[in-house]
Order: sequence, then C-alpha cells, then structure tokens
Amino acid sequence: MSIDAAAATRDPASSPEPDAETEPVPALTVDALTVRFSGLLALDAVSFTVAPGTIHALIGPNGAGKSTCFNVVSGVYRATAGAVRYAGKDLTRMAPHRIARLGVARTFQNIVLTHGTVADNLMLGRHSLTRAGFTATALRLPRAVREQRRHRERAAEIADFLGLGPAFDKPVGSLAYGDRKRVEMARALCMEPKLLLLDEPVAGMHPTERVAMAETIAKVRDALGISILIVEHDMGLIMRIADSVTVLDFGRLIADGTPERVQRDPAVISAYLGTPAQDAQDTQDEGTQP
Amino acid sequence: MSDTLSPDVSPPPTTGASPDGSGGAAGRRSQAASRAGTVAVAVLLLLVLPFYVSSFWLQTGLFAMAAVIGAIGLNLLSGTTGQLSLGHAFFLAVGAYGYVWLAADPSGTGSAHLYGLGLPPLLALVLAVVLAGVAGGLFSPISGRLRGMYLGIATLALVFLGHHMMLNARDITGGFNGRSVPALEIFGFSFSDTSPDGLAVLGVPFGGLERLWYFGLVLVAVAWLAARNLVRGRPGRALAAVRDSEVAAAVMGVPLSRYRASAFIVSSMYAGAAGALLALVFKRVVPDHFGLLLSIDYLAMIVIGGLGSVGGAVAGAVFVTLIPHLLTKYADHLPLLTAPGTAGSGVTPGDAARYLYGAAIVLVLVFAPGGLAGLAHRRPRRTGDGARRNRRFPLRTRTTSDPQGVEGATPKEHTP
Amino acid sequence: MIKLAETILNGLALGSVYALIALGFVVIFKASGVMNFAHGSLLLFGGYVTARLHDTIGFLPAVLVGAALAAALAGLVQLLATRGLRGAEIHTLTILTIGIDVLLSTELNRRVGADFLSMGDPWGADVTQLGDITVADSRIASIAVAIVVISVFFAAFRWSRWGLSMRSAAADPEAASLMGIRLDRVRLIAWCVAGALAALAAVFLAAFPAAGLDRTTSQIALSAFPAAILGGMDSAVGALVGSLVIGLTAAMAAGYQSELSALGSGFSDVAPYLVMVLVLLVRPTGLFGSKELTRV
Amino acid sequence: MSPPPTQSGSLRITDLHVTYGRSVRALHGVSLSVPQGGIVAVLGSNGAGKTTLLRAVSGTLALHRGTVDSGTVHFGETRLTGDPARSVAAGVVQVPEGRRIFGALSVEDNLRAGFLGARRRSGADRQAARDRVFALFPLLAERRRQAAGLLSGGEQQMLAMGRALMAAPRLLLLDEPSLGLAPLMVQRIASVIREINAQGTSILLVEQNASMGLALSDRASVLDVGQVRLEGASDDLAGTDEVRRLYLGESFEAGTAGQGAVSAATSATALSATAPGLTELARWKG
Amino acid sequence: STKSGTGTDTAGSDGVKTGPGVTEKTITLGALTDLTGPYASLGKSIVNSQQLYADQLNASGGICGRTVRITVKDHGYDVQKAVTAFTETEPNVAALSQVVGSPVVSSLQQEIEAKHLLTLPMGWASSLLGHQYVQVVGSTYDIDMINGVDFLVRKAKLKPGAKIGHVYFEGEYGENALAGSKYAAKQHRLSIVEQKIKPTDQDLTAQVTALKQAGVKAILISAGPKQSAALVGTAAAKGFAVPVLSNAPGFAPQLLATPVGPALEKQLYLVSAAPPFSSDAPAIQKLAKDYKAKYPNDPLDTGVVSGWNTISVLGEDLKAACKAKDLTREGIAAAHRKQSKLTVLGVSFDFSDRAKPSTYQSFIQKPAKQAAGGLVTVEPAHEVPAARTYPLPKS
Ligand SMILES: Nc1ncnc2c1ncn2[C@@H]1O[C@H](COP(=O)(O)OP(=O)(O)OP(=O)(O)O)[C@@H](O)[C@H]1O
Ligand SMILES: Nc1ncnc2c1ncn2[C@@H]1O[C@H](COP(=O)(O)OP(=O)(O)OP(=O)(O)O)[C@@H](O)[C@H]1O
Ligand SMILES: [Mg+2]
Ligand SMILES: [Mg+2]
Repeated sequence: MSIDAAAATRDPASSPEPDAETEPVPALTVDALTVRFSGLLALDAVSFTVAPGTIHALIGPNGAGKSTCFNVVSGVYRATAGAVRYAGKDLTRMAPHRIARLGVARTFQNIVLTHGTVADNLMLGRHSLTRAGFTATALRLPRAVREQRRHRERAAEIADFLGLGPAFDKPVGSLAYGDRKRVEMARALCMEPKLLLLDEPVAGMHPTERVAMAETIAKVRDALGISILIVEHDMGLIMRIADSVTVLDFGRLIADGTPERVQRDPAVISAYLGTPAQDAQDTQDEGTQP
Repeated sequence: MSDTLSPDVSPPPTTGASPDGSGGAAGRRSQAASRAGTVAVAVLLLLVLPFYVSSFWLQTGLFAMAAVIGAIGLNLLSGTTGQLSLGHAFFLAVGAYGYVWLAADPSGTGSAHLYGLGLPPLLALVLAVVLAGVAGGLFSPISGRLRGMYLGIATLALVFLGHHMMLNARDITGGFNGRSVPALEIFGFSFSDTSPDGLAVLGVPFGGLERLWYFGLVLVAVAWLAARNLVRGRPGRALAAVRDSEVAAAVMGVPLSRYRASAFIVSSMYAGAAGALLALVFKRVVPDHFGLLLSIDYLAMIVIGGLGSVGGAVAGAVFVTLIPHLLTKYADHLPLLTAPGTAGSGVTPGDAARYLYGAAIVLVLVFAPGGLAGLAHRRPRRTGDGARRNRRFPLRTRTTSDPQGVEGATPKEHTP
Repeated sequence: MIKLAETILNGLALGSVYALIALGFVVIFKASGVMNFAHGSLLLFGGYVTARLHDTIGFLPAVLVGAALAAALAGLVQLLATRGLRGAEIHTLTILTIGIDVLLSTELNRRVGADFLSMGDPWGADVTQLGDITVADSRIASIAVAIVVISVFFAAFRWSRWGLSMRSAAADPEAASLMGIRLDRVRLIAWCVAGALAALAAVFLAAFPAAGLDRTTSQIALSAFPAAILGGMDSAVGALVGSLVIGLTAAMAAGYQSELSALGSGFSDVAPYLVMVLVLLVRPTGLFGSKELTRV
Repeated sequence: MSPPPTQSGSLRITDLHVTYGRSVRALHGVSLSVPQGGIVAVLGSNGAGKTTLLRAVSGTLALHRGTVDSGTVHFGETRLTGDPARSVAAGVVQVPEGRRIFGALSVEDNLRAGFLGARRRSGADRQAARDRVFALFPLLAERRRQAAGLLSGGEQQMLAMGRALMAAPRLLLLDEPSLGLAPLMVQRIASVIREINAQGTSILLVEQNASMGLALSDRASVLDVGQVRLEGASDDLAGTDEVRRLYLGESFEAGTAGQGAVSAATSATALSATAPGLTELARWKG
Repeated sequence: STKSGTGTDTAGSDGVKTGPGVTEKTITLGALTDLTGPYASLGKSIVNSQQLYADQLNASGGICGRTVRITVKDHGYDVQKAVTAFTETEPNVAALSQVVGSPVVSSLQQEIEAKHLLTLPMGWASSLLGHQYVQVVGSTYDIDMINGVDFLVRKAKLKPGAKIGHVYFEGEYGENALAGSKYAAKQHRLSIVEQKIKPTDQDLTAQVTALKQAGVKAILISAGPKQSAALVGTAAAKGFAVPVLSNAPGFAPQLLATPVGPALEKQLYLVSAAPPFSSDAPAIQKLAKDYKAKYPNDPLDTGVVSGWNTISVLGEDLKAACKAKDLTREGIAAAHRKQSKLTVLGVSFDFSDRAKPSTYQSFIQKPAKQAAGGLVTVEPAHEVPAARTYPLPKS
C-alpha cells in the first residue's frame, strides 16, 4: 500500500470507523510556551494546537526547540512560562507519570529502552493501565496473574502490528537499530495513548523501513483515531502523513499550516529546508525531485 | 536463570541474524525441565540433612539461610533497582531487635530491666518484618532522591547511627551486652532445646536447631518465590526501568520516588526477616554483629552470586557465609601452619583461613565475572550502548539520568 | 574560648588528613567507577613501609618510598582488575577490592601485630604555642601538606592532559578510546595517585599525638567517606570543605560531649554521619557536587 | 599476508570476518579500500554491518565483545590490530554512531579531548585545530562553555565531528553523520565533508542516506548481511535501479508493499519491514 | 542415621567419673580467642602462656594420668564465627580456659549455663559475675578503679570537691570501670568529668582540651593502649601534667618505644589485677623466664599473666576434681566453687561466692622502659575498704 493510499485512507469513506462508543480524544493546546535554560531561550512563546485525531508535525533546524517542547509536554522539563492544556488540565504543572496516565505517550530521539526482552519493554508500557501492586504480584494473586496474561496478549498484538512478533521474547540488546526504534514505538502504543509524541521516529532508518513506518503511523492514527505530534527531519515523510505542520527556529514559531503551505514558505526554506533545488540532491527522500 | 532482569543471565536469545524465536523457546523449555529436576533433588537433600549432620552444620546452614533471605532482598534493591545500599546491616538489626523486643515478656530477663511486649513469637516475627519495612520507609526521603555512591555512603550512615542507637536505647536493646532472644513458638510447638517434649524423630533427638532448620527452609522458600514473582511481574519491570532510565520510566507512568522508596522498603523487610531468623539462631542479639562488615558481606553476596538474579543471590549468600566457616573449621588441618601456642610467628590457621577467603573471592570473580549465576549459562550479548557496562549498578552516577524534576514529589525545575 | 579555638584547629588538622584519603577514594571512583574498599589497607601498607624504612634511609625518603610502593600496589590491583577480569562490570571490580582488602589486611595485621610503629617524623612530640593555644607541629604540617597536595591535584585534574583524559574516560569509555585515550593507563594512574595519597595520610595519622601506626589505623579510612561525599565528589572546594566540616563536627562533638549528652553518649562518632545525611537531604549531590546533566 | 606497498594515506581492508560474542557473525569476507584523499561510501540497511566495519578499523570491536576472526586492515604501511590508540596515532579517527560526545564535559573540553590522541601535540597545533573547527561550526564557538550533553541532537553531531577533526586525522571514519540532522544541516555537513576531504583527509563514509552518500563519494560499496553486495563508482551505482529502489528510498515515489518485501528479504536483521502492512490494530477495550 | 549429640557422663576404668572432653588418656579444654581480629595480640599471649602451663603440667604427669590438651578456636572477634566455633567445640571439651570478647561471652552465656561448662572469660567486667559456670579470675574493672582512685587521692593530694576526668570506652569494659570510679569519687567527695570514646579513636585532643578546660586534677582512662598513649601524649604537649591512671588493658610495652614513651613514664600509672614481670616474686620470675625460653620473640605483656592466672586456676580445679574422682563438668565446676583461698602469682583468690569478685586486690604500677614487661610496681597488691562496700551492679 503506498503512502498516497495511506493518505487516501484519511477520508472517512475508506477509513475503518473509529468505534462510536469510545470517547473522542481531546485536543492539545500549547499556549505561549517559553523555556529558558540559563540564558538560552530554547522555546520563546510558542503556541499551536494539535486537533483531535490529526497528525501534527513539529519541524525546524537542529536546536530549534522541538525536543524541548516534547519534554515539556511529557513533563520531563518544566516550562518557564506559558501553558500546555490537554483534557482540561495544564500539563506544565504535572509530574510525568500523571501525564502518562492521561494517555500521553512518547518516544525518544535517542532510543531509550530498558534491559530485558521486547516483551518486558512493552509490558512496561502497560504500567499505568495495570494495577497489580507489590503484594499481589509477590503472592501471585489470581487477579494479578489474570491481568498479566490479558495485557501480555495485547502487547503481543501490538508487537505483531509493528512486525516485532518474531522478536517478542528476544533481548532488545540483540536487535538492530531499526528494530529497536520500532520497539520504542510499540512501547508507546502499549500505553493505549490518546496523544502520541514521536521524536524522529525514522531517523537512521533504511528507506524501505521509512515507508513502512510512515504507513504504520498513518494507520495508527486511522485505526485508533488518536492525535499524533511528530518531530521529523524527513520532509518526504512529513509532506505525506502530516495534516498540519508547525515550524520552529531558534525557539520561535516561524510558520504554521498545511504541509504544502509551509513547504513553500520562504522563511522555512531559508531557515530549514535550504533551497528547493538542493533538496532533491542532498536532503533525503525529498518528494520534489524533478 | 529466567528469574532475572539482567540480559547477561537471561535465556539464550537467537541472534539478530536469524529471525525465528522458536529455537530459544525450545531451549528454554528443556532448560526449565532440567532445572526443575535439580531443584527437586536439592530440596530433598535439604529436608533430610538434619538427620545426618551435626549441630555445627545445622547452625552454619541456618546462618546461610538468613543470609540468603537478606541477600535476595538486597538484590531487589541493588540488582533490580540499581540502588546501592551499605545499610543492610541496619535493617537486619531492626528485624533482630524488633523480634526480641516484641516477643520478650515485659518482666525482662538478664542484667537490667528490659522492655518487651510479650507478643506470641510468630506474630512478633511478622511484626518485626513490618517494623523493618517501616524503618526502610522512614529512610525514603534519602533513598528517594539520592543516587549511586551518594546513596551508598548515606546508607553507610545508617549502620553507624543504628549502632549508636543499639548501644544507647538500653531499655530495649540491652546495650552493648545485647539481650537474649525468646525462642520461637508456633501454636505451642517450641523451637528450642529447653522444651520439655524430648521430641525425637527416627531416633534423632530434635533440638532447637533441627526444628529451626525446617522453619528456615520455609522462610527461604517463601522469600525466594515472592522475589521471583516480583522481579517477573509489574513492579519488577517498573523497578528495572527506574534503574535503566528514569526518564523513560517516568514517561511510562512510573512514579519514581514512590518506586525507589518501595524498593527500599521491600528490601528492608527481607533484611528484617533475615535478622529475625539470625536472632533465633544466635539465641542472643549483640550490637557488634550488625556492623559495616556485615553490610559489605551482603554486597559481596549479591555480586558474587550475580547481580539482578534471585538464584544468584542465593548462591552468593551461601558462598559468602559458608566459606569462612568451613575454612576456620578445617584450617587446623592445613599443612605448614604454626598451631596457636607454638613458638615463632608463622601463619596461624586463623590467618590461613582469611587468606584463603580473600583468594576465594578474587578467584570467583576472575572465573565468573558475571557472578555464579552467570556460570549457569554464558552467552554472547550485545553491549551496544557503552553506558550499559556500568548501568545496572550505578556506582557511577552519570548513567542514571537525572532529568530535572522527573520525580513526582519534587517540583519541576530548570536545568542549570 | 581557647577550648573553641583549639577544637577548631584540631578539627582542621583532622579534616586535612581526611581530605587526603577522601580524595584518593574519589579519584579511583571517578576513573574506574569502583568504590575501593581496600583503601584502608592501602593506607596501612603505605604507612607500614614508611615506618619500617625511616630508621635506615631517613624520614623523607621513607615517606617517598612508602608512597611509591603504595602507588605500585594500588596499580597492581588495577592491573589485576583489567588483566584478570577483562571486561567485567564495575560492581564486580568493587567486590574484587573487598577480596584484596581481606588478603592485604590479614598480611599487614600479621606483620604489625601489637606494635605501634613510629614514623620517625621530624616533628616528634613538639608543639607550638599560638597565644594560649598549643598545637602539635605535626598538625600544622598536616594542614599545610594537605592544602598543597590537594591544590596541585585539582589543578592537574582540571588542566592537565591526564585530568582531561580521566574526565573523558569517566564520561564515555568507548568514545574516549576513540580519541586515542588509553583507558587502562588513565585508570592505572588514578589508582597510583590514590595509593600515594593514602600513604601520605597514614604518616599524619600515625604522627603525634597518636601513639604511632597500628593495625587499627586503617579504620580511619571509613571516617573519610562522609568527607568525600559531603563536599560533592567532583569539586576541589568540595573535597576540602567537606573534609573540614567532617573534621570539625567530629572534634566539636567530642570536645563538647558533656554538653551533648542528651543525644546519647559516644555521639561524637556518629555526628559526622548525621551532618552528612542532613546535607544530602538538602543537596543530594553534596555541597559543591555538580548536578547530573542529562537530557533526552 | 602483507599487501602490496600503497600510498601512506590509503586504507585497505582484505577479507574481513567479524563475530560478536563468538556467535553473532556480523561480517563475512568484506574487502574494501579507500585511496589516499578519496571518499568511499558504505551503504546498507540496518544491521548490515556498517558500524561493525568501522569498529574493526578503529579497533573498538573489543569494547563490544567483538573479534576479528580473519582478514587484515592496513592503513598505509601500518597494520591496524584492534588497538584504538594505535589507530588514532596512525591518523585514523572515527566519529561513532550516535555521536557519543562527553555529556558531562563542556564543548570546549570535548574538543580538547579530541586533541589528546593527535600526532602533533604543541599548544599552537591545538589552537590551530580548534580555530579550524570553530570556523567549520561557528555554533560550537557560541556554545563552548555549555555542557555538551545539553546540546541538541544536531549540535551534538557537529561537536562529534569537530572533536574528531581536532586530531587532524588522515582518514576520517564517519558513521551516519546525517542522522537526525535537519535538511539544511545535512547540506552543511555534506559541504563540510567535502571541505575536509579537499584539505587532504581521506574519508570512509557510512550512510543510510544513500542519496547523500552517493553524491559525496567517488566510489561506494553496498553491504548486506555482512557481505559486499555491490561495489563500484558512485555514479554508476546511483544508476542501477536496485540501488535506486532500495537505498535511494524512491519508494516514496512508487513505493509499494512488494518492494518493501524485497528489501525486507535483503535485510535479514531488520525484521520484515512490511509486517505492519499485514496486521491490523484495533482499539483496546477494557 | 549417623548423628551424635553431646557426649554423656561415664565412669572411667580408674573409677574417675568422666564427662564430655575427658577420655582415658586426655582432658580437652577449649579456647575461643581472637588471633586475627582487633585483640589478636592479646589472644596470642594468652594462648601462648596457657599452652606453656599445659606443657609444664603434662610434663609433671598431667591430671589423673591424663594429659591436658587445649583446642584453640579463632573467631577474629566475629560473634557469628564464635557461636559456631562454640557449637563445634562444646561437645568435646571439659571446660573453656579462655573466651575473648565481651560480646562473644554475652552471646554464649545461655549456652554455657545450659551445658554446665565452666568458662573463664578474658574480660573483667562485674556484669560477668553471678553465674555458676562463668568465672572472672581477678579483680573486676570497677574494683580496680576504686583502688586506683584511692591511690590518686593520696598521690595527687586531691581535696574534696576536686574534679577528676574519666576517659572510657563505650561498652562493658569502660562503663564498668566508670561505675567504680564514680563510687570511689562519691566516697572521696570528688566529681567525675566523663569522656566517652570508641576503640577506633586515635586522637584525644578534643577530650584533653575539654578536661583541661574543666580543670581536672587527675585523669582516669579505661581504654586501649593507643588511647592512653594519645591521652598522655596530648596532655604532655599541653603542659597538662596531671597523673593519669589506666586500667590494665590500657597499656602495652610497645608504647614505650614511641615518641610518647617519655611522657608515659612521667605521667602514667596502671591499676591491674596482676603483678608486673619486673616484680621479684619468684613465681613471676619463673613465668617470665620460661615464657621467654619458649617464645623468644613474643613480648611479655599483660596477656601472658592473665592467661597464666586463668589456666592456673582451672588447673587447680581439675586437680581438685581429680581428687574427688569426678571429672564431669559438674564435678569440675563444683571443685572450682570449693576454692576459697587459692594463691596464684602472689594474689589470693576466693571463688566460693559466685556473686563476688574473686579478689578485691589490685596492683599499682607505672611504665619503665628498661623493666621487663615495661612496668614496675608502685604499690603491691592491696585492697581498700571502699571496694568491699561498693554495691556490685546486680545481674
Ligand atoms: N537540559 C538542557 N539544558 C540546557 N540547554 C538545553 C537543554 N535541553 C536543550 N537545551 C538547548 O535547547 C536548544 C533546543 O534543544 P532541542 O533538543 O529542543 O532541539 P531540537 O529541536 O530537538 O534539535 P534536534 O532536531 O537536533 O533534536 C538547544 O540549543 C539545546 O542546546
Ligand atoms: N555488540 C554486539 N553484540 C552482538 N551483536 C551485535 C553487536 N553489535 C552489532 N551486532 C549485530 O551485528 C550486525 C551488524 O550490526 P551493525 O551495527 O554493524 O549494523 P549497521 O549496518 O551499523 O546497522 P545500523 O544501520 O542500524 O547502524 C547486526 O546483526 C547486529 O545485531
Ligand atoms: Mg530533538
Ligand atoms: Mg550502525
């Protein structure tokens, strides 16, 4: 299935109905967010909104503040000023694990996995969805056992979905880079997120895997109806799966809109893309090749 | 051992180059079968031992059992959660003295008047474990926010403060002379020599040690299984995540401070149980036993055994406890030694025993760097990330990431 | 007043010796991530050598030889760690030092026996009068030496090639070796430095008013741990201030123990640890320790 | 076996076999050479063995429990035998995968560390080297006091290259320098690589971003599951449609699951990349 | 099953009732000592002199025709090791000729009483009194201190109301001594300034400063040799020339070789239950000679005398038990309790009352570099009335 097909699946007709009974996912509103690191202004009054059920791209030169933005949304960093509103709460006031419980999941720019098998990592993703405490687990109370089994099945399901089925019981350490990146994605999905933050999901991946990953991301959005905020330097990918794009430069927002609009924005070109002529030659997977 | 979270001792995976996982699974199954067999044999052996060996062996064995329980606990803390602790001896002391204080009858025995609650021993034992847990909990402000060597030395303080308390809270501890330990008694069945029922099984007089032996076995079994379940279950995964990357753990919904504290509490409770059992074997608790050396011994146990693996902790505990006793017992028979009382300043058996003990440690580490558990199954492992060499046991703090304000407890703050 | 002054001076002297020990302990830790439980034995070894030699070759040479041999011994441990335990993990090496300590302490205890070995130091039992305050010359010497040694050390740590190599190696061994840094060598040097520092400390520990070097001298190494931590492990000022605070606390708590009797007798021995814990509660990485900086 | 005498600055890898931990065979019989002053690109999917190849040259395999079973690596006359320090001394410097900068050290100290292994060691040389780096990456000059660990991904990549350049290498081993870089930055790095090369440094360039790799290099080899699959002049390779399809990622143009499957077959370690296309994921109820 | 419990009493062929540890040929005694830990040197001396005694005894025909053997177990001051060592040796010994380490003794007490095993601890705390089977040989620390304070009062001409310092180890030894000094102080209407220290303390400057500040006229110290040396050295350095009186364990001849040696000779006094080797009592001279002959390069320290004292007492007990044809443990213990006026090394003991110290006498001595064992007698064994009136801490 080609990306365009994936794009096509965006219109409700062909997309699998997001089942009615499940509540709609909330929007994420970043409002005048400012982060200062001793003198350095990493984010400068940045505002944008991730509409429910859309794929929203956050792009910009290195050091623009994209990851910082992720870190604030997921509660790892604290904002100097501004707010991040989600499901009626201000995330800048919350601890990471609370934010996670709201259904916000993320991946990391540089892979961060724990030791142990793929299964272990995915089950970690289920942490806030499961209850079994120290006592229950130590005594192997039936409910703990049952819970574990149920969630393990789901984790396996998700692993299959990402093509990690065969690796489910392997130590992540023995996997190649691309697979480990997918494990991270799977772990995030295991949190059954309503909002998924992906920090450079295809960086360092092989082109064919990029296609697959792009499809996966689009499919996740369609199948689960969740919103996705993605940081990626692969413009080809962004152009095809993003519904809207926000561009940062030196912590300031320099453009916001549909991929097509943003791509033509001269500010973006000079700050980030470089001249379109060069794209074809130097930047990877540029769609605009002659 | 599959009851582990450390890749270097987990079942052999099929390498990246062959995408089928079945081979490993099969191997695991047969491995499990054979292990079940060996376990069965071992258990049988342990059950009949009291009928054959002298009290020296039983006593040493019981000391080993206590060590096993304590080591499993410390391993949950240091191996699984990656928190270094030199304060284990303190929590053993809490368990030991806790039991005595709770079980002793108020009238008090020995030199001065000593307080006691005179609870039924079994209840007292359970409460002593809880007490140790509470002590661990009280330490959570420290254990919750300190890391690596800072935590290690901070826990070291516990040992000294504890010793100070043991010496000064005389009404409870009996001071430097310690106080005697009320014998265990479960539903009227006493675990002491002095019990009137001259119980004898198959012609073997069943004294306190014989009886305690089986009690010890039960404790160990419970401790072992509980730990295995923990490590394999939800809490175990969370703790391992805290060890490997606090940011990831927090973002996955793990409340860091809470889990760090919990790990400390659980390991303290194990220590408490160990301490109580120790007290029962000693028949008397004295402060000097619960010193720094004891803590260091426990550290040695879990590393020699193989960090992160419950089975390893057991092996290590037995090694560290048994070897010195055996060496001192048999040192007299070694050649070329000047027996005490003979002229000349040659090597006495005592010295020889210590030399051999030191050598034993060194050799074990040289031949089994991954710990005794590692010996069970060596396998290639991808040490892809350079950090991982010193990740599982953050003696070196840089590997335990410290993103600002990840802890739910502490307010978020800026990076400097 | 005089009491206070004397107590403080006394604390400073104590602290300066702690600083020497703590520094070595921390250097090893930074270079190879190992907590050296054999540090006390190293200290005793260095002192023992000095004590045995000073009669024949004189004090200074004896100290130098002692330091050199202690350094060599420490180096040997590191060699065993790298050669013997190729690719073992940090904590394994830590436990290795326990094994080494058992061996070393047993041997030294046998040799030292019940003796009190004097260092043959030039200060002997001499004292100096500062107004009404009497100070043993050995104390003044220890303070002076410690300050010099420590400044030199940290200058090296910050600016020398070795210092940089060491910090790099500590940060990321593989990357460091890609820069052409020889990890083994860097660590070796670190261990040697630590050994020498310990030997130096031994001299002052055994000097008057202490009765001389005896088998229990090594236990002082323990008292230095809080000093190492309190200041924060990666700062010059830290090591000094930490040691001084610990030294002062110990001296004060001892000197005023009748006033402190409410806290239980023998409080002076735990006071340093108490102070350390309190400080760590407020500053988890010590007074001057730099915060862990990481990001994702 | 000693190779025929070559120019001092050239790298010759002959029939290299590498395994990790005695069992994972990462390279089997790879031969490849970099002429003095040349740029050679190594392409290949994930797990093909590219990084392993570089580790074999820089001598860091041991740090990963990896061993060279057979085959030789020569740089000029000197044979490189798994000792990083010697490789660096010979003038071979690697920029590792994932940057691996010294997070706790300042940017400045990172650069100084890069100079530690340099052949010429005078203070003047260091000044010169540093100025050169700052000229290439002005941004580093701005951040020189910042702790390197706090730099952004791209900034870290620049620092990693800068650090390597401090040793004034004769051969530079680059492991995916474009990873995680903004398009503009990719162009920047590309031109930097050209510049370095123009200044006389030979370069062995490992890239996922084949378009960049091929554009930069004179010759290129395609690794696959530890073996050289294709080898030749970069322009020719860029012409072959297999390379176009699999490595130039034109699948975005005509991408089909079918081609995905092909590539999956070629890359054994990357678990079937198309699997995602096959299974569906439903919402979790409960 | 092949398991043997503790041996049982039997009647030997020669009509002597024997118990555990006694066979037709041998009588086995046990020694739980410290040869590798902090008290290794003490332990060594004790073991040596007890072995010396046993050899001489056996040379003169042994006891009831049986040779006396001593099984020595080293516990390195580790309670756990000690307890297992006890469990191991207990079944085959008739009595324990020495147990080093007060925590060890405390943790073994119940067992000892249960097994009726006569035990001679190498500690002189009065908390060890009052047990049927545990026997302290010699005056206890508190009694020594009472005698010592009396000496100081005379020596330093202390007026009522004067202050004396007492620097003492935490733990049994120090605190028992403190109890004595406090009582004596009360008697002489003096006041005590306490300074508690730990065995690891090297440097007593702070304590000395404090004592000097408090203006004490004399200092008592109940600690180890190192601490006494540090104390005297520091005091001397401060020109604080008050007399210092130490318990027996607070001195070692090796100290005299250190820089503080001279100061010690000037200021230090020692109160001890045993005579110094320099005393002209023939028994001592003989012991010194024999010991040096057998162990040429081991020092003559207090351990030698204490070891000799205890084993001599035990030897006499065995002889008495032999006469009574009862070498069972009970027999030995009974024989021991009958000894009401036994004299060893010029000190007379009375073991009939388990609750009382076996003697109230102590020697006052002072260091002297050239003297054998580094000590000379200042006042021979004597006791003061206060010692008798002193209420022993009841146990
Ligand atoms: N914890 C921190 N402390 C200090 N400065 C920081 C910290 N984290 C990020 N910065 C700085 O903030 C700026 C933005 O960093 P950030 O990682 O958000 O960039 P980015 O957009 O993710 O870049 P890239 O695309 O290369 O990942 C950078 O200049 C970086 O040096
Ligand atoms: N330390 C290691 N231990 C075991 N196997 C390893 C190790 N490092 C790499 N491998 C295996 O060797 C093969 C080649 O790995 P390598 O990292 O060289 O591939 P790569 O081409 O660099 O892939 P990527 O593009 O993801 O970096 C892979 O199958 C990988 O799983
Ligand atoms: Mg980023
Ligand atoms: Mg690679």
